[in-house]
Amino acid sequence: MSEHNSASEPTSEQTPEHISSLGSCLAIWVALLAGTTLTVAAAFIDLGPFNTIVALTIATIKATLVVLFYMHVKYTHEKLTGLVIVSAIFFLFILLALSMADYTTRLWR
Amino acid sequence: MATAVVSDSGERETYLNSGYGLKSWLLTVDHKRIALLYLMSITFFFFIGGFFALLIRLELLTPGGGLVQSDTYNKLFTMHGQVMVFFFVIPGVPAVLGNFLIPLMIGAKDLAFPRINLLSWYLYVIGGILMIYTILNGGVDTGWTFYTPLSTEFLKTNVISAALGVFVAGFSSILTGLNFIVTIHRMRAPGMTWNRLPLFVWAHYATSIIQVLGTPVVAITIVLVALERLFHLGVFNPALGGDPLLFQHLFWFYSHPAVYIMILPSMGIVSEIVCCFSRKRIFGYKAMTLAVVGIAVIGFLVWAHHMFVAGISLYAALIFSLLSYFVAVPSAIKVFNWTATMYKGSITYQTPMLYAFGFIGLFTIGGLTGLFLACLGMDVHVHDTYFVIAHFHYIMVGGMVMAYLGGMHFWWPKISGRMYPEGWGKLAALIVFIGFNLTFFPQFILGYMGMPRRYHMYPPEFQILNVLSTAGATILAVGYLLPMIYFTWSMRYGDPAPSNPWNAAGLEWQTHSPPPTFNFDEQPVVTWEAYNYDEMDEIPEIREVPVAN
Amino acid sequence: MGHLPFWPESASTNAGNVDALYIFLLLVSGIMTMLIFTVLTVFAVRFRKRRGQRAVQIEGSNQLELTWSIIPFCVMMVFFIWGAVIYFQERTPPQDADEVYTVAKQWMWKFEHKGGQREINELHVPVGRDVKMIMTSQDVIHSFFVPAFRLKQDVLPGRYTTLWFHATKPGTYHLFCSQYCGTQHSGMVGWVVVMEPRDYEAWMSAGGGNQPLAVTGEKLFSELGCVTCHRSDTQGRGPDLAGVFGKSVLLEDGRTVIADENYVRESILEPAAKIVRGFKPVMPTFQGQVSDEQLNALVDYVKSLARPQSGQPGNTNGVATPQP
Amino acid sequence: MQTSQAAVDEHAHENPALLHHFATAEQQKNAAGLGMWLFLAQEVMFFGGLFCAYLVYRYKYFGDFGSASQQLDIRLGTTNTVVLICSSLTVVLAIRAVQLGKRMALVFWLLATILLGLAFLGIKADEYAEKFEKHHVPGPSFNYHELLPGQEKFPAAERQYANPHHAEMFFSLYFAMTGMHALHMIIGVGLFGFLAYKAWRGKYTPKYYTPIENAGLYWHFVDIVWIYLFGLLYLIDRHR
Repeated sequence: MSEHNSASEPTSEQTPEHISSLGSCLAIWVALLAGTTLTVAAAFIDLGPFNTIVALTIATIKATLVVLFYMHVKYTHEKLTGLVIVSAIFFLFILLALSMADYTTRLWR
Repeated sequence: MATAVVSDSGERETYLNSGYGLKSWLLTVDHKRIALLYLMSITFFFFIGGFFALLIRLELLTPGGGLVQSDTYNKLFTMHGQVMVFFFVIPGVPAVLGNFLIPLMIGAKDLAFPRINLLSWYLYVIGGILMIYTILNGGVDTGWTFYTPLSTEFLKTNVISAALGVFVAGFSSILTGLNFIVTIHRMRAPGMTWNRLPLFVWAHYATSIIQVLGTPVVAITIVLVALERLFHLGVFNPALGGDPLLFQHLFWFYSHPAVYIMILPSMGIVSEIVCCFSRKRIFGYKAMTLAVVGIAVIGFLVWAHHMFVAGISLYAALIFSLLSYFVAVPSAIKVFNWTATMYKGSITYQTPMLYAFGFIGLFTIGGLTGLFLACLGMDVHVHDTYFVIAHFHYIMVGGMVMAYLGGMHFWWPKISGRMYPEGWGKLAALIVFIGFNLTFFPQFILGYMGMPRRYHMYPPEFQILNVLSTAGATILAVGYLLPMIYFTWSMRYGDPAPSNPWNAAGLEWQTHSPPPTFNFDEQPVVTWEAYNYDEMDEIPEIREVPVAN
Repeated sequence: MGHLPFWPESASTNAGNVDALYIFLLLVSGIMTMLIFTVLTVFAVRFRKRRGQRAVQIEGSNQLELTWSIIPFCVMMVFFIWGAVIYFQERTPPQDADEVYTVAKQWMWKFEHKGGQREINELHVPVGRDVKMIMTSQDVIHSFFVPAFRLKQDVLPGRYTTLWFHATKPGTYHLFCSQYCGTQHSGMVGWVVVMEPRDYEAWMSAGGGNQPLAVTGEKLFSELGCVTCHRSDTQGRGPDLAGVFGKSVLLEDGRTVIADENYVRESILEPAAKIVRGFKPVMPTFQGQVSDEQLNALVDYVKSLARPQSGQPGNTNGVATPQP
Repeated sequence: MQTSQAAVDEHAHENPALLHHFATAEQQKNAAGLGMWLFLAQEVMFFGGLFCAYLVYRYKYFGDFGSASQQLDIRLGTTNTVVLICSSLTVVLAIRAVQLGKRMALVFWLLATILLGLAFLGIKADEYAEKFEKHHVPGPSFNYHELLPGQEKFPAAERQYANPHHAEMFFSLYFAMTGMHALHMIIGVGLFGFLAYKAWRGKYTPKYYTPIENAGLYWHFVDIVWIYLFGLLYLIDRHR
């Protein structure tokens, strides 16, 4: 059955699974909590239009941390995972951007 | 390599005889059996939708509307649309032929997730039952598009059960797409590189991307419609500050790419057939693969061309019109490449090839009239008229159904282990082609004349063209019934099929007809490019089954 | 085009433009179709299976792929530009067009002319003049479609959409609702009657005793108490409306908007949505208190304030004071 | 047929979790992983429709969204964010435990996750109840004029004339988005309950723990959705 091996993506033979160290798990956890504190604090400061930008930036940083470390994307040898994530974000962007292309250019707005 | 001759002894175990009884079918995880389950349920819905279509055409024989009430007529076209779109055209090719053939074509034992595959059939059935319930409970008259605020605030019919049916069927579609992507990535046989994949597989890969990324948007939109109807949320209700155009944006974000879910797999079928019956490599394999993926991706960028007169901004209309032309390029490439494939070929005209010819011709017309609709100034006039109806029926019926029937004939020997009667096949193909054109070509003219779609009664000057169309529809109905009859007949009386009746390239032809449960006796190893017809013999003469049998 | 069978009548300037584009599209796609069909047929016959002759394998040709991508694309860009030009013409009404206010509902068309004449499912317009339709719906989405004008525009609840045409030929033409709107959708049809100017004038005055729309609007303006705040003297709590229509307005949040029909409508129904700079959001909403017809009258009155000579129905505010 | 049956049996000896149609455990694991990521991509688009609606109306009714957002309890929202982040940590620790082959630790962390998930849902239910009390649930009984303490700081004009329909739109989207999120949480909690039972039975080993890993991916995704929902729904215009 050895030749049975799939010809699919060149899988690195039996890559040892990455085991996150306890320290890094906790470090990310602390970072996420800090991000939460920061975003709540920032919301109470008047930054004008930047309030939204700051809130979304912090949310994106938090999400990135979760994806990279908690969801192990940083350690995976699989390029495909990245491709899936990127295409999901891309098509979400298309949905939002092209819809807004209509709403922001209506003359009566 | 074409020497992998398989002897077809009588008592060989196949996926068909490996188990008997209802349970062995309803609980099967074999992709081939699931494909057959789909085949039966999809055929069922095809005939339900077709029945509605016939009633519509009969009603439109006379301008005054005598056969049914307006109310009933509205339900007829709504349910025709919903049944056909969500329960036949979208799942049609992928769930039947894709399901059956993808593992065979890539040399796998099954799809990556056989149980999810079965689950998606059950979801389809649940969605279907909800649809049937909707029909039996008095129907629904939203139009298949569910436009708000009509669907949310004004209609008294079974909107929610219909919406739920579409929602559930949507998840069936998502799971099928997900399964295909994973299968194509992970389950290919040794040596089956991306550049050796048949275009049928490529087409399904592109389709699956749309299914996975597009369908959820319409799912949540439909949920919002149902919630709005139940709790009067107001997200799409202008009386509560909502914007009905937002519904249209979200709906078409899926439903335009959904058109490519319908047509891309059919393009895959046609590529296989044209190559086989020309005994040729596909012309421009790379371009063809780029084209299918290109269509899938660009197809997501063009949705608001359904909304040019809906009240969107001028600038948005401009962007979407421009982008719509981008998606036409890869479609054109495909047509040109199929044509070029035939150059210096050795062409024979078995039934599948006739359907492929029909497909290329009708798709050309359907595609070119699509350019009319992408053209802003033109669309304003023909939007929501029979021109649109004719256009998308040329793509969906002329394109998808033609290719689907072509594919069914092409792979029927593999699926059933029997040959269909070739003479009847050719006759049916001819009838379908003539009936189709007679049905839908007059509708282009009707559309430009200004006959709006979804009209129960119409001004008398449109009658001649409508009568022609109805006449065509009856012919078309005969054309569709014939294959249904002789396929059924052939399961018992057809000649036993050899493993490769067409001497076709492709892994699926190297196993038995019908294949064993795990598809191949030995794990195949691929060392050749797709469509290596230079190494294949000519198509053997097939003994014609006497027509009068 | 004359009255060919299978060709719709054309009765507006736009119809000619669209027909020309249509013929061009038909020609180009006809040539393409013929080309593909001919090649298919020739190949099908020429390369049919012959004894002892095998197919010649060809890999493909990038040059060919590029050729048949780029050339069609260039042709399509002609379609795009031509179509876009017509679309922009269709969507840009001339300044001095006659205006007809339209309210669509399940399942009828209600028209009101500036002179106050009302019609249902029949629209009388003069030949040779620009006519602008200002349309809204009371319930669901409808669509105003006149095939002889090659024009169509969805009519939305809660908002105005507009459309304009210049009829060129007297006659009676179909008016269809082309957006599915419920049970009697196919009964929501009517006629557009294009008349010679003389006949049109006669028709307009035939009813007699009609109150011009702007006058109705002015009455409403005082009945609803609008006039107590929207005054020309500086004591007014709301902006003076004279001369505002059609101009750009600077808002409290720094944006500017054009004071078009939709802006006026929104300002009546949702006063807080776009506050003019220098004012407080103190105006109450009139949502639910004015019908679509009354809104039309109010809009037309505000519009008339921007035209001191013509539609001025004898109001006190003769001078267009600058915006505060 | 015989050979493949034999192959299946042979595999069955090696690894009971290996399904017949996969050649190796590696292939099976990779397939499951890719499938899960695709499922999450699908989820992104599913929530994407809601986010699109939110974006459009926030753009149109920015001010009213701001004032309606003040009605949400930021303390409960923040608490829930923290609870979810903690639950993400417990999931990571559960996966670590199974990788290291510690069965009881795995069960413990899974149960902790379930507990945190239930805590989140409880707080959410409390918030919903409050909305019902205040008539902030969209529908016929919706009432936005009875403003609450904390609203005094607004100028009278703004308070009076904010368009209740637009506030209702905010709450419609609030309920649709958080409701859909909560539904995902409920499914997640159920899933972990199932996995905890199986883990307790010793089904998962360092060699085979794909279900735990994939459920973890799902849970993290639900966490990410909340991170955005929190920012978008609770934190608008708080400084006013």
